[in-house]
Amino acid sequence: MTDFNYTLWIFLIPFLVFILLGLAGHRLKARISGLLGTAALGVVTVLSYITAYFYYFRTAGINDVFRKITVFDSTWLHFTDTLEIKMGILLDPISVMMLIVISTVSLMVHIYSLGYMKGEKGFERYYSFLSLFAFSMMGLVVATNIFQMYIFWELVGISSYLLIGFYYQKPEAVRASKKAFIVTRFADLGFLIGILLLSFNTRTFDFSVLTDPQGTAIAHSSGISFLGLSVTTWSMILVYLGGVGKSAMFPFHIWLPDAMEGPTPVSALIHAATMVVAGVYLVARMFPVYFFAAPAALEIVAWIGAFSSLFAAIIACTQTDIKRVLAYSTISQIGYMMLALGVSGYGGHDGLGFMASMFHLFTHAMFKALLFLCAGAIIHAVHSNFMIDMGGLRKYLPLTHLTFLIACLAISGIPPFSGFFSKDEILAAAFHHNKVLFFIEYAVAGITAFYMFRLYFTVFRGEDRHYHTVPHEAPPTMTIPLIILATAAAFSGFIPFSKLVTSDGKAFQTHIEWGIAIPSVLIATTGIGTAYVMYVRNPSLPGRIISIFKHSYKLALNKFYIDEMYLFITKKIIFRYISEPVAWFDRHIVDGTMNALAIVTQVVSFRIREFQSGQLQKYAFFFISGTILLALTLIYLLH
Amino acid sequence: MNAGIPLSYFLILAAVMFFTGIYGFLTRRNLITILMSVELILNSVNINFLALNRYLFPHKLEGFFFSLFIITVAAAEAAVAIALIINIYRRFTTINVEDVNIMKY
Amino acid sequence: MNILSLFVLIPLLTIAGIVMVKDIRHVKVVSGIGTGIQLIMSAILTFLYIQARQSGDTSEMLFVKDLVWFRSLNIHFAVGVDGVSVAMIALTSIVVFSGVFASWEMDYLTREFFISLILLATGVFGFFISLDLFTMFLFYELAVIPMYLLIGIWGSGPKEYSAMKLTLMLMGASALLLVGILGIYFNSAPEGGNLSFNIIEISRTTIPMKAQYIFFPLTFIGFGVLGALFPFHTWSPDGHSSAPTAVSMLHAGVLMKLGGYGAFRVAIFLMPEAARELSWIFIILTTISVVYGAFGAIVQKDLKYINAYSSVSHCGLVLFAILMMNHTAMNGAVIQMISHGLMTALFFALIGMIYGRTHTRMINEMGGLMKVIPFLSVCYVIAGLASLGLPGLSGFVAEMTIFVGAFQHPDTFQRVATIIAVSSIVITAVYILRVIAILLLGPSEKNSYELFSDARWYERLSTVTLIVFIAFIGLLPFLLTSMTGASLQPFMNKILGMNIF
Amino acid sequence: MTLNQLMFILFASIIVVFSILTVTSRRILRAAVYLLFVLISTAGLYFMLNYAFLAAVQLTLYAGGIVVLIIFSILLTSHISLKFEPVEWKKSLFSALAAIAGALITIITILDFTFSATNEAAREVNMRLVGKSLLSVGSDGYILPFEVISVLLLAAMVAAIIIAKKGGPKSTDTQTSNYQ
Repeated sequence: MTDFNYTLWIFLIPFLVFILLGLAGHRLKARISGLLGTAALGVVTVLSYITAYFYYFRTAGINDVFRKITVFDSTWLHFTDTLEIKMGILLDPISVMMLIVISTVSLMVHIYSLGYMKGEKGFERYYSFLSLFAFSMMGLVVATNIFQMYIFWELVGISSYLLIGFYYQKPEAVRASKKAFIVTRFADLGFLIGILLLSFNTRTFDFSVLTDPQGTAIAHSSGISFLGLSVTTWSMILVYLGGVGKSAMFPFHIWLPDAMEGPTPVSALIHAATMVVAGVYLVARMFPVYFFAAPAALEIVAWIGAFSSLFAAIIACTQTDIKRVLAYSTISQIGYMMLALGVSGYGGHDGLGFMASMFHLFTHAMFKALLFLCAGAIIHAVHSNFMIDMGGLRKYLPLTHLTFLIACLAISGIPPFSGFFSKDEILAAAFHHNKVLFFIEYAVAGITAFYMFRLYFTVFRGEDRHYHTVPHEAPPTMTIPLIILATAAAFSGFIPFSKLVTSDGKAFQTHIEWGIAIPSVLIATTGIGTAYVMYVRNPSLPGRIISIFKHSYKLALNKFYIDEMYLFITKKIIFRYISEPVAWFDRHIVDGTMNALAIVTQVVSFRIREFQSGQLQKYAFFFISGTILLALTLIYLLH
Repeated sequence: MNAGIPLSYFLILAAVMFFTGIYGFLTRRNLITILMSVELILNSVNINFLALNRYLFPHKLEGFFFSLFIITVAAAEAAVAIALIINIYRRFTTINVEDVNIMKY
Repeated sequence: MNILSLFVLIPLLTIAGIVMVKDIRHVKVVSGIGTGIQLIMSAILTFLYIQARQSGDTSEMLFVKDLVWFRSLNIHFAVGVDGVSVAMIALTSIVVFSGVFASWEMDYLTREFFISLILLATGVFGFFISLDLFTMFLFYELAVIPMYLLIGIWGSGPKEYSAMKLTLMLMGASALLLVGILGIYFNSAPEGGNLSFNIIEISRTTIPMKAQYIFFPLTFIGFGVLGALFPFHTWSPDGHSSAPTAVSMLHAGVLMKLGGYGAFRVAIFLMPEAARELSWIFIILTTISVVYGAFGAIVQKDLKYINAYSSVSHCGLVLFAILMMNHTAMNGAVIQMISHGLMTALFFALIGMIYGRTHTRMINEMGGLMKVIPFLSVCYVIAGLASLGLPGLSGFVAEMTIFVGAFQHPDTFQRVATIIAVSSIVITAVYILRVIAILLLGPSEKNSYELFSDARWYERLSTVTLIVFIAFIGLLPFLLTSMTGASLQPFMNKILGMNIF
Repeated sequence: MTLNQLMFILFASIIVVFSILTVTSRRILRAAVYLLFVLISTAGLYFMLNYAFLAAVQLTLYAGGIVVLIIFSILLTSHISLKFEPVEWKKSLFSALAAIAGALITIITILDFTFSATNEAAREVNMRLVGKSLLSVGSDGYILPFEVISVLLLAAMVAAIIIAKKGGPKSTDTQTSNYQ
């Protein structure tokens, strides 16, 4: 089992299931296609765990260094002698970790969906899209070269598009899916140009060459500069742009809240746990290039991460749609991960930020998926997305309540839940790098705790709302994943990440820096306390606070009008001021020129036609004058 | 009988006659007068033929016969032309050449 | 019998068959069989070609046949293929086959319609197999003329106007082309000797620089008009929107590729020095084409107009890549021609089928078709995704090859142009998704939609044929690129051997 | 000044003056009569050139035949007292310019050119010779043109009759519609 050839099946199985369900799904019974998809994913999960076991504990750790293992790498598309797209599987600590994350959350979502999506029209379509997503995401993380990553990057984009637009008859869902795809596509443009620039400079797509700290790619990178930054820096910034889009960082975050129009399990899988962290994964994958060749780009990564985390956290405090709160919280948490990468060093303990980022990615996947699945269970129970329709659900949904609470504690960073550990490492890394970033993250930790418990208190405490039917706990297909994920969210903090997933593959020691951890826990507790005061003890307080900070509240509620700005750019600028003039120009100027040519020809020919007047003497006149002129020419001009 | 008269006199006379005919052809509107202009033109050509024959190649008869045939052809042409004119007159009730213009465009 | 001559002969026999068949209903069957044979033939040709190459045949052209048919001007009927032409022939037979089934419901002057259609195909096949410039031009004309009848008689909307416009513009182009070809001919033997129309022979000599400067632009624009080069693309929206389904398919799918193929086989291959010197002008034009076509497509309301503008954008990319004059980009151009041919044919086929049901092509008059005609809608989505360059479908392979290839160009100018061209992928996504969202998704309000039947067997056959090939190229591109890539080597040798460096 | 020259000047001035009158006269019958004078003077020139036979032909055919034919047709188609509208000045000007330019070019060319005559003895043209030549083959034989011209005359005769004849399928239609 150590040659890892079986890893091929990790992404072949979902692909085959996608093809099967896509082509023949409508002939199968809905339940069977669901079970088929789930079973296939179960196999994939088992394979992923086997891979992880053998990778971490059997094969790779020679001299305590995790090697990069290229299981398989074959040419898919040949460009030039040095540039070609290969399809392959690269196993290294981060990709194996991602396999675990994806397969676990995926499996949970598959199982959960059996209950949640029961009776939906297009059940088989749903599972086929989920398989497509699993396939693409697996392909993305095990990519051996940047172009393979781009290919699967696009594929996860399309699966996200298809799944957001699953309820294709709902105009909001259609709009949201379109928006998600186009925004990320725009960011991917940057990614693609970045790849082109990078490959032009380094003559390779291959990660193993690109990210080798002693390799030629990094060594040759400080070439020509443009606007004060080296071309490599520019290309890495552009590549990061792709990550910004996919990970919904500011300013490309606008698609993620809207993406909540998709089915809730999809939000849990794609828009919380896996796809949106692809940007983080991308930076982590290219980390040596960033660190050695483009430190300025890494700085940008850090600042965009920090800003997004603060920005999204503030918005999250004002949202009333339960899923949107979670969406903004996702943005905020991914901002944390980006920040951690941005402040990280390379190798050993210097790579603390890198390790913390991956650690947080892992724990976040667990607790955020859990939060979304819980939200799904709540929505399932009360048939509404809005917090105003919820309250006092603690007694109706005890199990959901418990798991939700665990997730809230985890995300708020309360020990001993997982979020505490990963967040602490991030804060420690930020502290050693830049104090401003560090304090921003402290603030965000507090705000996070506040808005999560605002959510928790409004939904589970407080008074009962008027429910059409008495809310009841979800079926076991839905609760079992909740329990499993809750366990993971609670205890995954104890995984010794610094031994397993590090920037250079070498293990190092970490310890909790209590000087940073205790204040952070205190801040989180303050946040929780504030939420308790505002939403349980004194429910009229929020209204009063809002009326004091009317304008800022309105600003945050409307997400700082970023959406409107985008709408302005697309509707006004692109449609009104570019496309319509182009269309007009084409119809009237370009085509008009062609038509004008035709008209001129016609007019001239009508004129010429008039010579044929039927007037015999005119003909004669022209004939004779012509003869005379000809005679003149022949006699006088040519002699 | 032509002693003392240079050849060019005949030729110039013919040229004047020819272009007078041309002028007539271009300005006259009545088809019959146009026909008369054509006769002038033909005659001027005849004079040329004969003068050149007499002065330059007196031992040959080409010019003579050419003129003879031209006269014959002119006769035939006049006959046909007048038939045409009469027919045109019948159809259009005019022999004004400017009104006979349906053959256009 | 040379296998290539069969490609001209079989369509002619099919036409004869159509003429002789008594029952008008059998006309379609005969056409279907004829084009089916053609499809099988092209599969055989591809197979034979690969086999010959693998057995070590390294001559530039295979299956060469040369017959003199006008000795005093040294005009030959010379045929031969390399990997590029084989690929184009395969594309043509796929599209023609699919086009016949897409026009299964044609009931006005059926016999004449299919005759014209197959005559058009004859011209295209002849063009791709020709090695002789004059014969090539002859077949080109043969392909253009039936187009006039097909649009003018069986079209819709302002069909006479469109047919006239299209034909006049293409005729104007072929006038330029004829001058270009004759120019090449009269300069084909700069050191004395016999003048020649044969491409291979001409490619061994170097046409004098002075002549190249004159005749390269003429030839390139001549072919460029057919390839929808800005600003000579305006026949495309009108022509496509008026043409009947199969004609749009053939026209956008195959005929526009004649432009790219010709520009590459004649203009660049025979006059690489001038191409290198003058390419900047055309790179600007094609870059404009790419972006401009995409922007133009965003606000259109007629499905066919959207597709026509999208074709301008995609075909612009073909010419753009050819002008980069390096192996990868040219290879990308070939793949893009095939990929665009397949997907645009699919688009037009689907538009025709949707139009046959809703009797409108205005997207804002339709909506929610996904629910009523799921099969066609899914096909439309697949075509759209191929068009916006989704990995796993042919568009991605083509575009990426072009972009990577173009970006390897040593000059900054070309790379900046590439970046501008790359940005079109976003705009493409915008207009494709806009159409999908308005046309297919959303609630279906109209009750009359309930009566629609989903695709019939011939429609399924037509679309599935195309989709299979789109996915085939998208999933296993190395099979195609290795075939076309190797055939580009002579081009590269000639270009690299230029004394300009 | 010899008598010859005097004669020539007489004939030439008659020809020039009456030619111009022919093409400018506004009364058609007068124009025809002026034409007659021109034709007769031309016959005189033929006499001077010693082509008596041709002069005779000219007198009989032209002056006797064609002019009479023309006068007949004038009488058939127009009123005897018909007076033409004056010619449009533009038309007249341009035509005159063309004619004068042509005449000038021709005359200048003629004056520039030196004609060289042969020294061979002149040949008398008499009726016998003409008759023989017309009906013989060989270097001085004109049998072919003669035959052709006879066919032409026949054709002209037939054509004149056919054309001038009333009727014919097409013209009947027109005429009936005209008469209705």
